[in-house]
Amino acid sequence: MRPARAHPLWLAFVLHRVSGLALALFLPVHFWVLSYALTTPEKLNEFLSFAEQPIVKLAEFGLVFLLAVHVFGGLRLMAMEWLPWSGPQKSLAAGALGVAVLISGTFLLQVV
Amino acid sequence: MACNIDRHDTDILILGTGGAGLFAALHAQQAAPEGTKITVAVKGLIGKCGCTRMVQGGYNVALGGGDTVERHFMDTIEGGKWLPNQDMAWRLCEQAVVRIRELENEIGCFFDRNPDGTLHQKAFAGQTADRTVHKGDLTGIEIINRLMEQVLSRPVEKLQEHRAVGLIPTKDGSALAGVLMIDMRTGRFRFVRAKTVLMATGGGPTMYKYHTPSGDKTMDGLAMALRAGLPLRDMEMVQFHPTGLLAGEHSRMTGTVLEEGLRGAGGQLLNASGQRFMFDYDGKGERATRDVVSRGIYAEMRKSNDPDQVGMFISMSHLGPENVRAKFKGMVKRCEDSGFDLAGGLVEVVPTAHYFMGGVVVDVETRTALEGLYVAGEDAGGAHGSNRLGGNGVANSTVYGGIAGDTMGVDIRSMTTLRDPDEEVLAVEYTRATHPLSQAPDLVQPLRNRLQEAMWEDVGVIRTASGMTRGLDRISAIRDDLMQVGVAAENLAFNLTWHDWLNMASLCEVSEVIAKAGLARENSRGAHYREDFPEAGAMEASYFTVAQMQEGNVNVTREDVDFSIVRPGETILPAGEPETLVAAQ
Amino acid sequence: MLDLRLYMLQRITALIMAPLTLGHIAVMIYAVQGGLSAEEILGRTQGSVFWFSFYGSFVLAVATHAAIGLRVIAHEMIGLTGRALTGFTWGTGLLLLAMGTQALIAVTWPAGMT
Amino acid sequence: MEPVTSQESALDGQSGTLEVSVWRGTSQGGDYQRFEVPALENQTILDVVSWIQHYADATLTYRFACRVGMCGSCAMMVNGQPRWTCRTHVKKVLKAGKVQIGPLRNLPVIKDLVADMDPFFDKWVTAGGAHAPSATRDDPIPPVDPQDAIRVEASAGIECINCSICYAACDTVAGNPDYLGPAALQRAWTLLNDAKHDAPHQILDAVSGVGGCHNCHSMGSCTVFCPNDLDPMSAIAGLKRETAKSFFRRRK
Ligand SMILES: Cc1cc2nc3c(=O)[nH]c(=O)nc-3n(C[C@H](O)[C@H](O)[C@H](O)COP(=O)(O)OP(=O)(O)OC[C@H]3O[C@@H](n4cnc5c(N)ncnc54)[C@H](O)[C@@H]3O)c2cc1C
Ligand code: HEM
Ligand code: SF4
Ligand code: F3S
Ligand code: FES
Repeated sequence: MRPARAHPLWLAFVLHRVSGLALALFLPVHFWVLSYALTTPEKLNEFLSFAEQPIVKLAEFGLVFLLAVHVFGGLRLMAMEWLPWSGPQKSLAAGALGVAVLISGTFLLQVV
Repeated sequence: MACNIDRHDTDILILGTGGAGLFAALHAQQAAPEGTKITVAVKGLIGKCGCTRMVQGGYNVALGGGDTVERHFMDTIEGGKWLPNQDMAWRLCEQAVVRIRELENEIGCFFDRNPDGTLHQKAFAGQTADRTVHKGDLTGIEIINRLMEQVLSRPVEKLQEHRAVGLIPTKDGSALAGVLMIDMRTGRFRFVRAKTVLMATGGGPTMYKYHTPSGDKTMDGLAMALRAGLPLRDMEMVQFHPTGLLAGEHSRMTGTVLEEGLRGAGGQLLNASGQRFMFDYDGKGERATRDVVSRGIYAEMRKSNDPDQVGMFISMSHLGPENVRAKFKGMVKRCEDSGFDLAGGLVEVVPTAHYFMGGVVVDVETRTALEGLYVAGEDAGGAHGSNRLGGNGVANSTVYGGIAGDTMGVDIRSMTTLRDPDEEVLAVEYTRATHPLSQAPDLVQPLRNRLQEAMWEDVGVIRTASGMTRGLDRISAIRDDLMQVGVAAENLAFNLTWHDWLNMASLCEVSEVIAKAGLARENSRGAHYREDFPEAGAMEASYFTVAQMQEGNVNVTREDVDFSIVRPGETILPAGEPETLVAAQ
Repeated sequence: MLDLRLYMLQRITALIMAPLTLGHIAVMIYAVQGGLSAEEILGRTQGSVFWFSFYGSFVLAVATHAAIGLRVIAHEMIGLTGRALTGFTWGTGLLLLAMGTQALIAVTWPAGMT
Repeated sequence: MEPVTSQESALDGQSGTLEVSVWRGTSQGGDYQRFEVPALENQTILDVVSWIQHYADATLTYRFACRVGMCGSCAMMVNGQPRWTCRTHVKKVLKAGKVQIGPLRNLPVIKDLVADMDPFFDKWVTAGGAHAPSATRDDPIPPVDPQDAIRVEASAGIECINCSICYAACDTVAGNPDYLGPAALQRAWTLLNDAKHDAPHQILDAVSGVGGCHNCHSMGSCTVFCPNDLDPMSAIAGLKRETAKSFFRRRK
C-alpha cells in the first residue's frame, strides 16, 4: 500500500535520488577510465573511440544530463531549504528550475 | 461467576482526558507529595477524544476593560435562571481569570490577539460584556493540544483506550476503593485501586437523535455515579444547540454544530417553503438565545411534520457567497466535505443536543458524598443551573479540573493506604458488563436509533407530562430489549460492538433519569421547556431536582436553591453599572 | 540517518561541486565539439596547478557528498543501520577518494613524472 | 436523488451498493475483506466503515471521536492515500463503485483499521513539542503582536490536529524509523517561533539529532496530504535554516 505521490515535489525528489544514485555508480567507472591515462594512453583512446558509438554516446550524455538534473535539483533543494520563500514563490521557483533543467538538458543532448 | 480481572494500583486515578481530566493530572502532579503515582485512564486516546477538543467559540473570562468577575457571575446566574449553585458559579468566574493566565503562560496556549497585543474577546449571546477568549473557531484544539503535550511529557501513567465501567466502593460503602475498567484493546478487565479518583468523563447527551458531542461520550460517568448511589442534580437540563447539520441518519456528521456566528453575522433560518420564521417566535429573530431559537426551529418542524423534509434551512447566500466563504472558511469547507454548499446554497439544520448541565452533586472543591471520589467538568452539576452560557463550558472543565487536582493532591496526604473493594459489587459490575456476551448476538445499532428517537420525540426540546411518561415507557422497553441483545464473545479485543452495547446501557440508565427529573420540574426554566407548564415560576421559590438511586429505583426530589451570594431581583454589581457593555449590534 | 553535521557536510560539498561540475560540463561541451582525444585532454591538464586543484577539490567533495548520499539511501531503502551503516559510509567514501585520486594523478600530474 | 433518511431503507440498499474492501487483521498480519455497503447520500468513509460494523460484521474495529475533523482520530488509508475519514465524502474517492480502506501507514497496527499512535506522540515529545513556560499563572498575559513576522510563522502550524496523516504520507518516515516526522517537527518550529517559549536551544538540539529535521528530503507529501492545509515541509525547511545558522554560529 503506497500513497499516491504523483505530485511535483515528490517527483523532483525521485529524480534527484535516481540521478544521485546513477552518478554515484557511474563516477567510479569514469575515474577508472581516466586513470588509464597514466598507464596506457592507447587504451584511453581506444575507449574514447568506442565512446564514439551512438549508443555509448547517448549513455554518456544521459549521464551528463543526469548530472545537470542532479545539480539543478540540488540547488533547487538548497534554495527551498534556506531561502525563506513564501508558498507561491516556492512553486514558481520549483517550476522555473524544472524548466531550466529541461532546457539545459535538451541543449546538452543537441550537442551530440 | 468467576471474574477474570487483572489488578492494578495507583495513588491518584483520573478518568477522562478532556479539559477537566488533563488539568487535574497537571495540578495533582504539582500538589501531591513527591512520589505520588498518577494515572490517567481514558476511553479514547489522550487528548484526542471528548468535547473540550471540539470547543469552537471560546472561553469566558472577565479580564477587565470594564468587565468584572461580578458581572461574569451575574450573567452566569441570570443565564442559568437562578438555579446555579452560586458558590460554584462564583468560583468558576473567579478562577477562570487565573486559569486563562495559566493556559497562556504555563501551558503554552496562544489565543487570538488584538492589534495592540492584548487578548481578543467577543460576546456570545446572553453576555453583557465582550468576554470570550478564543483561538479562531478552533479554541478547543489549541487548549487540548497544549495540555496533552504537557501531560504526555510528564511521568504520568497512561491507560489509553481503557473504559471505566464501575465505581467500586469499600465493603462498608463509606469510601471508594477503585474503578473497574475494560482494557479495550485486549478486552480484558482491570480493577484499578486508587486513594483518590477523579471522574471527568464529560457527560454528553448523545441519547438524542441529533447530538453534537464526540462519539466516545455516552454518559458512562453519570451512569456509574447513579449506580454507586450518588445524588445527581439538574438532570432534566439538556442544552440544545439550534443549528446542527442534518446529513441523514446514516451519517455521523448529522447533528454536528454549525457555528453560532453564522446567525450572528446575519444568517437566516428558512422553512420548507423558503420563509423566515424566527420573528414569529422572538423579536430578536435568528439572533435570539440558543434555547429560544432551538424551540422556534423545533416548533416549525412540528408544524410542517413532513417525513421527507425534516429540518429547516440556514441560508447565508444573501450576504454574498464570497464574503461568507472568506469569513467562515472552516464551516464552509466542512459543509462542502459532506456535500453541502453553505456559502451559496441552503443547508438543512435541526436543533441538536449539545451540553448536559446536570451532574453529580459536588462541593466547590469537587468532593462528592463518597470519600475518595471527586467529580469535575461536564460530569459535575451545579455551576450552570438550567442553562450554560456559551463559553462557560470549557471554563468550567478547566477551572474545576485544576481544583480537583489540587484537592486530591492535598487530601491524599491523609490517606495512607489503598482501600479494598467490596468484591461483591465488583462481581456485580463485572456481570453487568459481560451480560451481552452470554446472549444470542444481534444488532445493537437499531436499539440506539430507537432510544434516540424516543428521547428526541418525548424528552426533547419541548416537553409535556404525557410525552415524558410515554418516553419512560419507551426507554424501559428498549432497556428490556437491550438485555436480550447479545454480542459474540469469541474475540473481545477492541470489540466496538460490545462497547456500543455498554454505551447503550449507560445511555438508557441516564435517559430514564432525565425523563424523571423532567417530570419533577413543573415549570419552564432555561433549557427545560414544558408545554404544559410554560411559566418559569417564582424565582425566589427556585428549586433544583436531585435524582438518586434508592433500592434499585430512581427517585427525584426537589431542593430549594440557596441564594448564598445574591437573591433574585438583586445584583452584586455596583449601583449605576450599565446593563450591558456590549455595543448594540 | 543524518544529523546536523552530516547534513552540513553534504550541503557544503554540494555547494563546492556546483560551480566545478558546471565548469567541467562546459569544458566537455567545448571539447566534444572539436572531437576528443586523450592527448588533447592530457595536454590541457597535465602539470597544471589550476586543474589539479580544480579536480582535486572535486574529488574530495564528491567522495564526501556521495558517501553521505549513499548512506541515506542504504538506510532508507535497505535498512542498513549502526556499524554496518558507518562502515558502508566510510567504505564508499574511501573507495571514491582512492579511485578519484588515481584518476586525478593520471590526469593532472606532469607527464613522465611517475 | 432524495436523501435516504430512514435506516430501514439504508438496509435495503435501494440506491445501489458500494464495493468496499477493508483490511482485517492484527499486528500479526491480515488481509483485505470485501463488503457490500448500501450507497447513500452524504456518506463519508467513516459512515461506510460504521455501517459495516453496525450491520454487516460486528467485529470490525476502527477509531473516531469528534466526527468533524477536529480530533484527528479517524485517519485511515483510503485507496492507498492517507485521509481523515470523517471528512472524506465517498464520492470523492470512489473508483468504479469501489473503495479500499486500510489502517494508517507507517504506524503499528493494533487491530483492523486502528493504528497504534504512540510512536507518533512519542516523537512529538522527543522533538521538544511541549511548551516550556517563561511566566506563571500569577503573571499578566504578555502582549504579543499578532502581525509580528515571527508570530505569523508560529501561528502557521498551530492548527495541527495531530492526525498523523502527514506522517503516513511521508516516505522518509517509511524508510527511516528514527525520523521524527513532519508533524512533530512542525510543532518544534512553531515553538521555536513562540516568543513565550523558554527553551529555543533545546529545540534546536532536539531536531538536530539522528532522527531530526535533516533527514527530510522535502518530498512535500506532508504538505500535499495535510487535511488542514498546513505546510510542515516549509516548517521543516525553517528548522534546517535555523540549525544551519546555529551551526556556523557555534563554530565561531
Ligand atoms: C461541538 C462542541 C462545541 C463546544 N463549544 C464550546 C465553546 O465554544 N465554549 C465552551 O465553553 N464550551 C463548549 N462546548 C462544551 C465543552 O466542550 C464542554 O463543556 C467541556 O469541554 C467538557 O469538558 P470535560 O473535561 O468535562 O469533558 P470532555 O472534554 O468531553 O472529556 C471527557 C473525557 O472522558 C472520557 N470518557 C468518557 N467516558 C469514559 C469512560 N467510561 N471511561 C474512561 N474515560 C471516559 C472521554 O473519552 C473524554 O476523554 C462545546 C461542546 C461541543 C460538543
Ligand atoms: C555538483 C553538484 C551537486 C549538488 C548541488 C548536489 C546536491 C545534492 C543534495 C542537496 C543532496 C541531498 C538530497 C536530499 O537530501 O534529498 C544530494 C544527494 C545526493 N547526491 Fe548530490 N549533488 C551534487 C553532485 C553529486 C554528484 C557528482 C554525485 C555522485 C557522485 C552525487 C550523489 C548524490 C547522492 C547519491 C545523493 C543521495 C540522494 C538521496 O538522498 O536521495 N551528487 N545531492
Ligand atoms: S500537520 Fe496536518 S496532516 Fe500532519 S498531523 Fe497536523 S493536521 Fe495532520
Ligand atoms: S513528506 Fe517527508 S520528506 Fe519531508 S517534506 Fe514532508 S517530511
Ligand atoms: S473523527 Fe475526529 S477527525 Fe475524524
